[in-house]
Amino acid sequence: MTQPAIVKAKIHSVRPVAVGHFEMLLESSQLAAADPGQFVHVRTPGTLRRPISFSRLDRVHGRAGILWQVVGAGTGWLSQQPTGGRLDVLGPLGRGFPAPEADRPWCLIGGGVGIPPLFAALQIWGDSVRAPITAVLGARRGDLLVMVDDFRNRIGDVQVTTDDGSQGGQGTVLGPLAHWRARHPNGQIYACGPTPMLAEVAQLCRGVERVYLALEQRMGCGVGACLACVVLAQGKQGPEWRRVCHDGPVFAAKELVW
Amino acid sequence: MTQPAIVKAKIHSVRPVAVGHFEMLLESSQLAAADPGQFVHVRTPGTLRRPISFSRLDRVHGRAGILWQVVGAGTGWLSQQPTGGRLDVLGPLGRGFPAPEADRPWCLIGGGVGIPPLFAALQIWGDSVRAPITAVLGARRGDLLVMVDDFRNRIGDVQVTTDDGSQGGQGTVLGPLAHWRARHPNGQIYACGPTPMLAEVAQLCRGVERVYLALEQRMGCGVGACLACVVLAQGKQGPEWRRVCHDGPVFAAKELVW
Amino acid sequence: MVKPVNLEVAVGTVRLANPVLAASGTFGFGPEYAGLANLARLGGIAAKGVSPHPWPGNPPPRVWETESGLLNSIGLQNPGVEAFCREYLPFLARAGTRVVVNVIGRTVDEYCRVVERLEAEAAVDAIELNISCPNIKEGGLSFGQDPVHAAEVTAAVRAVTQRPLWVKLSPNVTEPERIAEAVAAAGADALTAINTVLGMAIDLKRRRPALGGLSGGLSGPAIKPIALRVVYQVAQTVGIPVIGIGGIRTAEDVAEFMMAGASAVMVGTATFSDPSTMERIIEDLPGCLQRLGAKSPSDLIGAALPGRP
Amino acid sequence: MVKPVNLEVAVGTVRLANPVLAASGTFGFGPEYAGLANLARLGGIAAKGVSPHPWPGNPPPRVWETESGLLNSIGLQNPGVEAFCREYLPFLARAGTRVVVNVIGRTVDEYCRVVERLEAEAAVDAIELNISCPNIKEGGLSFGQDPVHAAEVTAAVRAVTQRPLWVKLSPNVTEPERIAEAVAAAGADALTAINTVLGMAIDLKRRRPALGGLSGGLSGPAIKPIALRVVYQVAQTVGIPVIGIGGIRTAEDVAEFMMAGASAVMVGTATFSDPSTMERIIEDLPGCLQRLGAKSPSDLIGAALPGRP
Ligand SMILES: Cc1cc2nc3c(=O)[nH]c(=O)nc-3n(C[C@H](O)[C@H](O)[C@H](O)COP(=O)(O)OP(=O)(O)OC[C@H]3O[C@@H](n4cnc5c(N)ncnc54)[C@H](O)[C@@H]3O)c2cc1C
Ligand SMILES: Cc1cc2nc3c(=O)[nH]c(=O)nc-3n(C[C@H](O)[C@H](O)[C@H](O)COP(=O)(O)OP(=O)(O)OC[C@H]3O[C@@H](n4cnc5c(N)ncnc54)[C@H](O)[C@@H]3O)c2cc1C
Ligand SMILES: Cc1cc2nc3c(=O)[nH]c(=O)nc-3n(C[C@H](O)[C@H](O)[C@H](O)COP(=O)(O)O)c2cc1C
Ligand SMILES: Cc1cc2nc3c(=O)[nH]c(=O)nc-3n(C[C@H](O)[C@H](O)[C@H](O)COP(=O)(O)O)c2cc1C
Ligand code: FES
Ligand code: FES
Repeated sequence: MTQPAIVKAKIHSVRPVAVGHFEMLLESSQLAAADPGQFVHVRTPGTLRRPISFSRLDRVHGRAGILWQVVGAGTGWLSQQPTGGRLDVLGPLGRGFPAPEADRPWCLIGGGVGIPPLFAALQIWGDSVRAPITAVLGARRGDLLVMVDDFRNRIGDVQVTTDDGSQGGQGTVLGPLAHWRARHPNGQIYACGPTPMLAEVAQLCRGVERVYLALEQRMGCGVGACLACVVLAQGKQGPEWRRVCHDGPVFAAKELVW
Repeated sequence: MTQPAIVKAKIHSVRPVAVGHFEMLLESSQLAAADPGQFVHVRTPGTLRRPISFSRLDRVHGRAGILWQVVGAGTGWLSQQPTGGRLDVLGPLGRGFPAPEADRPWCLIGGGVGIPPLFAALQIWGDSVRAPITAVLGARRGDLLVMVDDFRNRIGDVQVTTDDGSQGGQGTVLGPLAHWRARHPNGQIYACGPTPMLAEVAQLCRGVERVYLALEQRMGCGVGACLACVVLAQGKQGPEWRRVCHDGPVFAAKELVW
Repeated sequence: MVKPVNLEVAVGTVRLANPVLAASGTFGFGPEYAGLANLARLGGIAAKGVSPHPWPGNPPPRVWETESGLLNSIGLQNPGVEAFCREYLPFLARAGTRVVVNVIGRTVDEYCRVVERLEAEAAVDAIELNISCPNIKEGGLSFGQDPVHAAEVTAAVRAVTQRPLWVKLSPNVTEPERIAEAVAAAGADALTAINTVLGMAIDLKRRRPALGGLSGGLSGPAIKPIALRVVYQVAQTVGIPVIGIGGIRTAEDVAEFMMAGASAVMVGTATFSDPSTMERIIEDLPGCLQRLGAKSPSDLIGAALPGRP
Repeated sequence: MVKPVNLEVAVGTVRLANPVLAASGTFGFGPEYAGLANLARLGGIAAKGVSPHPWPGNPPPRVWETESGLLNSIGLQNPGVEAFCREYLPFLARAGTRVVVNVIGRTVDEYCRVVERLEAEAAVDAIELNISCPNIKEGGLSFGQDPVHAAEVTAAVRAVTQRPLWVKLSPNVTEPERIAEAVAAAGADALTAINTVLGMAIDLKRRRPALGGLSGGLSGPAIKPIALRVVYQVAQTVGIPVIGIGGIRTAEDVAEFMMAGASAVMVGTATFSDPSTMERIIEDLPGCLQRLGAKSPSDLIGAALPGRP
């Protein structure tokens, strides 16, 4: 695991990838060595940094991607940073996804800006998995979907859902997931997306051994010091708080208490 | 007098004019119609606007200049505004200099960034004064002097002083002023500069009928509403506060209480 | 498409065209901003504090910028109630908006004298008691920092006027709820929360407190969280309306204050940077309400208080 | 050219290599930032508050950004003094800097139990009593909001330890000077001022207070003027040293606090945005002192207080 550091990374490129979504490539072999599911804490003008997951990890060229939706001042500022400039990021942070088991069918479930870390996982581990790989990617509308082509370039089974049916099947990722789960009782599931979606994934996949969820929580420090970013998990003596920034953001579904 | 308004003025040009000093031309006939000694309240990113006097008033082309020294965040931001962009200014504000009397010798005393409003006065009224005109321009060092050439292009008698003698005579503007005063007991004096300098000018010129000083004070609103920017003046019933933004920034020296 | 929305709200018996008023001390006595803002569009104007006689205020500097905030130590300079009624009130009366007169005094008697003088003036829609100025008699603490004195001055003023009586709370107390309860029981019709937060800046060059008055009152976005907390606290404690104030700059800020329990709001420091702030907020409110699924401003009042659906 | 400067300062008997300490609750228990900051460079580290037994803290969200500020409602989650001594203190003992242990409790007895447990630990350079947590017995007000209770807990702890005892003041009171006097008389060796300012944010989408704990503590540059005011007030009132805290981000900020009367400072929220803030400040201090015409940090202490030349 790469030690986290303050990296003043050069911005290789920034480009719009969907309505209100941008992807940036940072030049840094340190960041590119991160685990999928880890994140960077990006310095923006406000009081706090902003956590963003890696969307891709190009270890050969030493480039790491981050992909975000503009939702407020921090992400807005980020989308205005010029190519060639430097971005102050703290990372790589947290505990990412574990490597998938090679012989288990693998399902990647991504909602909205939860899709990018799953692509990083596919990029790093896709070739090592010999069982079938499925991606189910959802968004509210088709014009908010990201990275679908990236997935399609790597695997054949990429299913898309949108709430309004404007692209792929109408509905949420849960429909295709239920289907997949029925066909692959032994499969492994990696999911990232809005918390309510993850709660439903956990519920639907109860009993499945390998279900990993990448969570979000409001953060202060990003390094485990302030105890801001907690989620409830099963401890030895009953429920206890775990830190999304340090113990996560990826948790086994069975660890968590909803 | 032009009514003050919020003007989103186009930036015609910004250029460095001395170490840490910049001058900007704004396209606005409304602003160009201001009186010398009036100022604009410039919107910067902080909580308050920043007051800056007009450095020149080009009524023909409808352009008004402002010239500032970078001393903090507001003036720093200002010096980074791009040509062609727009600046949000509130103005013209305050009461400027009265028109000089045509037949009285006229002395313009400027210290540091107090020089610009005097140039605006010279620009507007220089041709109407038939008596001799003298400018005494001072700064701490020669590389901090502004607008000397602008003055020289208009009048012959431009005297320069610097604290360290690096340009013109060594010393302050008070030396040449004392001299001028002795030779022109009937003269009129317009001064702008740091408050201690203005206090000395007032002291030195006590008894002279027409002495006008353009003052600085920390401002809130800039339009007379908040009572932040007060200086002590002679009222009917003893000393009273006057507002630099509204009753000034130009005051007759004899109005003021030091 | 934003539908036209009726923005009217009521603060007790005072009906306002919209919930956005100019805060006392930041909008002068009316004429100062008249060329820059359309006064008739505002929900109301709270005039700068007036005392029975002219007050000189503090030596300059009287303002100092801080991060997202402003320190001021104007020291309540004002020409006195007589000059106010003569020189400014006629203008305010014609401004086409609600007129709130902010009242200050050093003793209970001084407050009463100002309010009694205002009884003669039909143009006054509400009295706002500013109980955050130092109470000389009681050793430098202001009336607003002690429930007993706050109640005393409120009751005394209540006895001399039937006009809507708003009391403006200081945040510089251990328990604002206690002051709120006390003044509500003493007859206040509404509360304004908050006045400025006590603060200070140091002028490094002079090695001295930056303000002529040494310490000053902090305002602006920096104090918005403090103001929201006080509004939320007092709105739960008293039955009378609360007017929210502190760091408001946008329609969303207004919505936050209303959800925390405010029936209307006041805008102060933001006007300095942008004199059209209040008009912009009023323009943005319908769209903001629509995004929040509210039909009218009143829908939001207290929505975030405990026990609301 | 900036000359090398001895940055040492003393807080009573505690000598610090420089006046910049990490604030409690924002620097964890030491190891969390160890890879990102050189702990041995710091004047000291105040560990996160510890109670006699583990505390769970509040439900999330526990932080919310505000303009130039941060609201937090961590709720003093901590593993208890026993786990602290076992799992973290050995690391802090080796960190090469002063170790301050922040102590919390719900009753006087709980405070004493934590401090008694710490008596066994040689690594503890000072105790910091955090008297801003709610005192359950006294109806929800914290010890820090009442001079009598503040003195009581200070005296009780004083009786069980000879260690340097610092008491951390709450700004959420009418008169911080009264609390300061009371705890100084009860045996405090120094004061830390200030803890966070009570605040709140509203989550417009959920129509609810944004924080899981409803209200929270405001920190960051927004509160710097409030902190400076409290430091200036208490430094004039008591004879013991004051440690300044609240919104510090630069060497100039440190100089402001020291002129207002602080002997040292703590840096909290700024570390989140830039973990090297404290080291940068320490690096910048010599140049800052030189620009201010001071030979050492101690030259600045109290320079802006009344009666100084
Ligand atoms: C581990 C982790 C990984 C993330 N990865 C991504 C990603 O790859 N792409 C992406 O678009 N977004 C991601 N997010 C969400 C992203 O951090 C927020 O959208 C962003 O912080 C919003 O900042 P803002 O200033 O634009 O919005 P504002 O709403 O103005 O932010 C205000 C404050 O709230 C915090 N905040 C707002 N939304 C969130 C959120 N959903 N989660 C945590 N904090 C939030 C901000 O950090 C900031 O402190 C991730 C969040 C976490 C915790
Ligand atoms: C009527 C008037 C006309 C002025 N004309 C000019 C001019 O033509 N050229 C020029 O360079 N400067 C002029 N000044 C001074 C100028 O306003 C300040 O230098 C500027 O506001 C500094 O802002 P800052 O953010 O860069 O500095 P900071 O020091 O960071 O400002 C902090 C705060 O202090 C205020 N402030 C700082 N210095 C002054 C000052 N000298 N006077 C008033 N407020 C101050 C700022 O406005 C701001 O609110 C004038 C001031 C006044 C009152
Ligand atoms: C320069 C200035 C003068 C003020 N004068 C008064 C006053 O006379 N009476 C009063 O009740 N409040 C006064 N206030 C407080 C404001 O009305 C308001 O309560 C405070 O500024 C918080 O709101 P804001 O953050 O929107 O400015 C003044 C505030 C400022 C900044
Ligand atoms: C996330 C967080 C947790 C905190 N926890 C504690 C604590 O456990 N004990 C304590 O005395 N102060 C605690 N504080 C208060 C800080 O120590 C400090 O007093 C306050 O944040 C002001 O300083 P700042 O503006 O530099 O952050 C905490 C502050 C924050 C932001
Ligand atoms: S953000 Fe500070 S512990 Fe996770
Ligand atoms: S700055 Fe407000 S009255 Fe002059």
